[in-house]
Amino acid sequence: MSYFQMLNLSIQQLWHRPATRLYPQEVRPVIARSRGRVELQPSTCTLCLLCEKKCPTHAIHIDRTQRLFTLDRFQCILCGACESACIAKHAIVLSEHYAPPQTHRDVIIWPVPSTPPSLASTTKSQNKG
Amino acid sequence: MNFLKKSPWILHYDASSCNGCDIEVLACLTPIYDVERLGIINTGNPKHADILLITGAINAQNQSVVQTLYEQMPAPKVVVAIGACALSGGIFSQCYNLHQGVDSTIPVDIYVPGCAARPEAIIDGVLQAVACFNQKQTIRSNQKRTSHGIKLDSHH
Amino acid sequence: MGKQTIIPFGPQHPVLPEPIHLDLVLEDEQVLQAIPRIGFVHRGLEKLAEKKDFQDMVYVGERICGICSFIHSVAFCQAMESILGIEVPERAQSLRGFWSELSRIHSHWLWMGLLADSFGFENLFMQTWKLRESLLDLVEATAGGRVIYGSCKIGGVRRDISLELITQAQTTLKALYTQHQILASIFENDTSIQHRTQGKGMLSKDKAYELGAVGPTLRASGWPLDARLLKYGTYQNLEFQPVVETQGDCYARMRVRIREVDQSFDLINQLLKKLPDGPVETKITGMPSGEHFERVEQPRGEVVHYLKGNGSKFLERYRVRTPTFANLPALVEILKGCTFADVPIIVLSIDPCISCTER
Amino acid sequence: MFSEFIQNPVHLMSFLVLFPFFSAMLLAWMKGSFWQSWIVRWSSLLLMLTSLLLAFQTSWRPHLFFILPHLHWITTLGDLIITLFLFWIFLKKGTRKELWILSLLIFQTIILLYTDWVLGLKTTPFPFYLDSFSIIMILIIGVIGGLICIYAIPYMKTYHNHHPHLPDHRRRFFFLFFLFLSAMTGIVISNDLSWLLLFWEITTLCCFLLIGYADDAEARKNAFLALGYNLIGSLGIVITLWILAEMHQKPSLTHIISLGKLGAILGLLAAALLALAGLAKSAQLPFSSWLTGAMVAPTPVSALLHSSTMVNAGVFLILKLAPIFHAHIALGESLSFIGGITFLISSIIALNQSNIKRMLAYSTISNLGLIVACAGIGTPEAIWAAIFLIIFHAIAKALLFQTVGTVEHQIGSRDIETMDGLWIRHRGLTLALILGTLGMFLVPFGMLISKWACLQTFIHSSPILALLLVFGSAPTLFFWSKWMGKLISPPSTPSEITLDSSLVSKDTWFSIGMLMILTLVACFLFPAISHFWVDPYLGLTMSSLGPWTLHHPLFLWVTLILLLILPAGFFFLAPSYKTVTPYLCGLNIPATTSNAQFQGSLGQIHTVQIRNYYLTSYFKEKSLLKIGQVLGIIFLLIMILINFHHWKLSTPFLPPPVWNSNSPSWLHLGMVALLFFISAPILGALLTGFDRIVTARIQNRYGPPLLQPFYDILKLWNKQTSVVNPMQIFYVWGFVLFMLLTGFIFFSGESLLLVIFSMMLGSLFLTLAAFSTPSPYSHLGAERELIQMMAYEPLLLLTALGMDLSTGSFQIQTIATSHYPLLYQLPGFFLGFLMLLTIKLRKSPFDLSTSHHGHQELVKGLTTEFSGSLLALIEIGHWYENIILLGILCLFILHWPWEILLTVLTFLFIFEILIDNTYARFTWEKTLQTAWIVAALFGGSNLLFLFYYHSINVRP
Repeated sequence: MSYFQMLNLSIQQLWHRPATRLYPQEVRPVIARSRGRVELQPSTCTLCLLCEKKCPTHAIHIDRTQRLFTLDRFQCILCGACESACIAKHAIVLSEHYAPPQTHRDVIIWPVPSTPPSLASTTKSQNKG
Repeated sequence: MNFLKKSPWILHYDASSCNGCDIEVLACLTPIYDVERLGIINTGNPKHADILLITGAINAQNQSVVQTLYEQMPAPKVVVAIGACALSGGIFSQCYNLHQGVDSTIPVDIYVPGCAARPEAIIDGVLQAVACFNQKQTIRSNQKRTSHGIKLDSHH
Repeated sequence: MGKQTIIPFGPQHPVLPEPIHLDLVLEDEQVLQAIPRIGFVHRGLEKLAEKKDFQDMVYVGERICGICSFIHSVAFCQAMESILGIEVPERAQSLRGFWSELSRIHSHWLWMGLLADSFGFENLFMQTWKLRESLLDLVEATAGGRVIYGSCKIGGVRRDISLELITQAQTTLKALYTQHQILASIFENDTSIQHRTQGKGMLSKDKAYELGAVGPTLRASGWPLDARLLKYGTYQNLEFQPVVETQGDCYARMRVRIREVDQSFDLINQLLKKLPDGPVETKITGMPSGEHFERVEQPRGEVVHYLKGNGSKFLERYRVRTPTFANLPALVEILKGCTFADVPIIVLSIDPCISCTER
Repeated sequence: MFSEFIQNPVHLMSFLVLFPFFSAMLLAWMKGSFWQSWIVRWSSLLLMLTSLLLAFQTSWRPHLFFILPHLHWITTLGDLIITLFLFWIFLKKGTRKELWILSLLIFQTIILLYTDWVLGLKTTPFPFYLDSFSIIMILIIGVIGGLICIYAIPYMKTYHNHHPHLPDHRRRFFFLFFLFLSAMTGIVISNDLSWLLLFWEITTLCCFLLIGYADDAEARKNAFLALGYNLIGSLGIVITLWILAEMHQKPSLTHIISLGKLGAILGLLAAALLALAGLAKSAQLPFSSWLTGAMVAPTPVSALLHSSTMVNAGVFLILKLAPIFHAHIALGESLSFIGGITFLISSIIALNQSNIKRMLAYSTISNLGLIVACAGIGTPEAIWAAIFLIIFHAIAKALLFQTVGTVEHQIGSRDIETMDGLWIRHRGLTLALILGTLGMFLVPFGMLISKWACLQTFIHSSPILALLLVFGSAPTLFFWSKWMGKLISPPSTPSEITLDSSLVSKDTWFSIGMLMILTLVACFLFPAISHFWVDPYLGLTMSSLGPWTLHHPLFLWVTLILLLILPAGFFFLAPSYKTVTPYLCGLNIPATTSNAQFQGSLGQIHTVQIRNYYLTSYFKEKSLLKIGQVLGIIFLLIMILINFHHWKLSTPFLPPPVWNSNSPSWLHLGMVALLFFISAPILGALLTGFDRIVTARIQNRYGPPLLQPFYDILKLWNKQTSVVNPMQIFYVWGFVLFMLLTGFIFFSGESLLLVIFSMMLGSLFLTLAAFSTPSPYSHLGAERELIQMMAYEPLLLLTALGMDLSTGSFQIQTIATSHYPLLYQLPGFFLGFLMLLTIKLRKSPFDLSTSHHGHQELVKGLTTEFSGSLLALIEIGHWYENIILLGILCLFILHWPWEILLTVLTFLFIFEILIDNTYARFTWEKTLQTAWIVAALFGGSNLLFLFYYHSINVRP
């Protein structure tokens, strides 16, 4: 009956377990390849400037002299252009985790090690030695 | 005890968002996220609200609207800007009609990045915003104590 | 002394998630006149085409609106591809169709929920949006984003989906389809919903055509017009008939959308069954020169993307005519004489997307 | 000599008839406005004092008869003079359309002359009499009529300033006024029908001339209409005279009553014909249109017609004949139906009126309908109620008309919509208007006390009348409240912010002020009035008088005192608040004036202007009036023709009123109050928490913790309170306080009707709070809330009636100790009450005005403009309200063991929540329709069943 269809559904749900994901207590596993936030792996970055050029919102700023990779999360629209533009192997990745809220406006600065990425491991071992 | 923590009521305003963040704000109310668990109610009325959620950047038309809504909210109040547009203008920051992020018009307490911000991020943002209340409430009660007995008839 | 009250309806109004303003002239609860005011979400993004690389404009295009985002980007890309003379691989076309229909389902579910909310049926709103949430998971798994898909690019799509994902999608969709049937039956048969929607906001067949309505608004008044009949992209391989209702009231518009969801499920099934193999993108060569006028069917109706290139990497002119914009004259017309309580329902019945309209 | 004069009621009474007549003559002769006002002022004062003196002289005394020398020629001569005068007027001003009136006049004169000269009337030994009912009427005529005369002095001066084109006929005006008063006094003391007819015709003539005062086409048309209808009425008296002469009976009222009581056809027919005269004079359906047409006259005339004279003459005559109607049910019932239908239809029509005088006119007609209905029932209780209705109505209506007239001269319009913000523009007058309005429909004021008595009477004599009353009083609530809302809302037009109060003259203030005092005094002193004047009359005319008085007026007084103290408390203990602009969807323009403005479409700046609802699309005046007239004519014919049938005399079923005489102890009351005040909000909050959890579960989610409502309230309490208009705080406190009082009354076992009225008062405060803001959404919410109240009020009252029928008492204490669960006898009422609960708990299909969850077009409707502690208070008030409602629900099933009772209650509560979650919100039309249909169908059928079931069981 047209009056009771919803009643039926409502009563059914009264006995069912809620569909809620109890978010702050239980964090559900991320979905693979979801675009969460931009992350840089400084060790592989070559500071090639391609990502800065490709970024439609100018969220990425690269200072080659100081060797700083600067990302403004407030500008980033998670389009993934930087990721696909990156010629180094996965220097920029789109992590599945989203960026947390902030109380102040700031940018994320990744210092990029000065050694060429191919030599990175050797430099490290030399330092150790 | 500050009960603002336990019942933050929100007001959502779409400044000039693309709807992406708006529907994510609405999605928080649905059974999947069910923010009412945390005492959150979407009031739709500035006079009842504690937290102003703004999505989208400020433009020439809605600037006064945002200001009015902010003024009409009773103290203590917190503003949460959601999404890249609300934070900085995002991809539209070069548009001729925009005044950039929300903080160009009213003070923003919490920034939730993302395009579109995910419901979880929005919930995080609201929960962080609640923490701001303690501070604001203390300031308010101090003010109250100094102006006790006088009607707070402050016209703007 | 008249008995007329002028009520500001919007821009901030809980019934409308988006800012639009209507001056409602009321007598008792009778709406004598509804005068719209738009521009609260105007960003001027068409002008942005003069500053942004045409390849970056896809991101702008899909952010015209967060609800119909994917189809906007499809329209933009198809227009661009025509100018550039690029042939899009078949698999990419099919994937575009897949996401388009997913986004149509999501948009219609979203709309159904909002409609339920507008007539005070909170529970139904919750149920519809719960369902929509499962669909968004599927979207996220395939496209990587929940509302902004970000997977369409000029020359194809940004990402491919694996066979495993396709099977997963098929099972999910099957489950969602059965659940949709339950909700659809409630929407269509519930007496209280019929009380609120039937006979409200009547748009006659002639009026609908005269005022240039598009999409479900037009189809609910008896016109079998659907831009997908142009057989663009993957639609040339699919079989479907546009959903048409004849009453032209809010109930008819609701039924059109509900049955379009069924149709979209069917289209996705057809499409996934004969998903061709192959690459998903081609290389872009050259700079856009010339103009193109692309018509694509959005959840809200036909959208037109007009592009004009001048041989540089910046477009000379970018113009979008969105379905809601086309439906606004019809909205103003059908609001006259309704009662105040019906305003939200009637406004929602054209499925307004203000963000599209004002860009 | 002087002291002897004032001690003799006969002298005083003759003075009261002759003195106004003398003043009238003096006024007709005198020229010059100074002397005119001087005479009017002092004559009125003298009139008032004399009537008061007479009242005190005769309190406690049985009635008196007067012997007069045979002066029969005076009446004949008088009638002839009037007839000739009317002929002359017709020749001068009459048109072809009014020919029917002329023929009526000729017809009437022929019968009269035939009766007088051919048949010859028998003489009445006592042509005049004086009993305590007449005294009450004399008091009303003298005091209120006198005040209206004083009021008329400045009014007419201003009137002529406003209408310079009108010739100044003030001499004639005041002459007619005093003649009117004299004739009215004559009517209420006449025993001889030919005297009665003379005075009757004089009032008709005065009324005719006063309505036609402006002498333009419209005034003339309406004056003739009034004349025509009244002539139809007096035809009733003339025919009675003729029949009596034919049958060689004395043409005296007492004789007719004694004949009628015995069931003689002659007496019954005479009663019916006289009732016809009364109906025409008191503007009952189908004759009602003359009174609404009479609105073209200057306001003092309306005040006079509506409160102290004219219409009162009609109901007075009908009430006099009540013993006959009481004895002869069929006759009485058909009369009652005319009254009941008039009450229902004219109060619905009043909803449509934006012209304040027309609204007041329809309200008069409806109240007179109630009086007629009471007279038709004719039990002592009914007569008691009717007399008090006359008293309170006269005071309140005189007050309202006078103030409205003054306001009209100040703002230049009589449209309700121009009166917004009157509270800010003119405090004093608004206070008078509000007091008058309160007097018309709210507990603890007079009219409501009488209505209450009516309800109690009707339920035991005629359930259908009770239904008519229940449905008729719902619209009353709506139109009065929305008018009050208009008065207290902020002004929309900045140019008229303040009015010059010096323009209101001292005479006006004196008159209005006296009436305001009278309104309050009458509320405090009604037991005394009952004791000294009404009860003796009932004892005299009715063979037996039951132990009838209203129960303990204690709570009424408490309510009244609370109402008086509340404003004082508010002004002394004003809390801190912040003033903000109203909610206009964010489009506010920073205020430069006190008006709210917003930027609308097409760049236009609108000032917020809010208009009331008139429901014209739903209730249509013309068609309703037509229905009413047809019904009126049908019942009129039945009333007259029914007498030719022989009916067995019977007395209506009347169970002895059960009063609980032992008043509860103060300690007990205190405990109850304390327990309720503390536990109700806790229980209410828990219920709300439970509600929210169950709702969430139904929606397949977890929902907030059980204690969430407490958190919300505590949070709101700590937040800043911002208001648009500081008066909001006052009204919200009013709401909460009266909810507290209601609960207190309920749990101390007092009358259920009092609980309902008190709850209505509380709810009204809430709507007023919303009305007092310049916010369109708040206003729409308030209007919808009123519609909602209009929808559920019949259900609520019917519940009380059902319980009374079942247990024989309205006392909650008695109801609660009944020997069986009431549900068995009252299933229909129970279902109706569940429907009411859905509306009251603001559950989904009916959450029109404000909604706890789920968005709606009104934003937050009623509560849009409240924040912080005020919002918390409203919520707490609702909790109290919910507990009281659940308490009433418990009354239905109180006899079951507590565990079953609790289970059933929980089940019902969950059922309500399920309903909430399974329907779309209805429109207000549908809500009203559904609620009324449920009330009529379930409540009505159960009521009828119960009534006949009981009458079968009780009668041997």
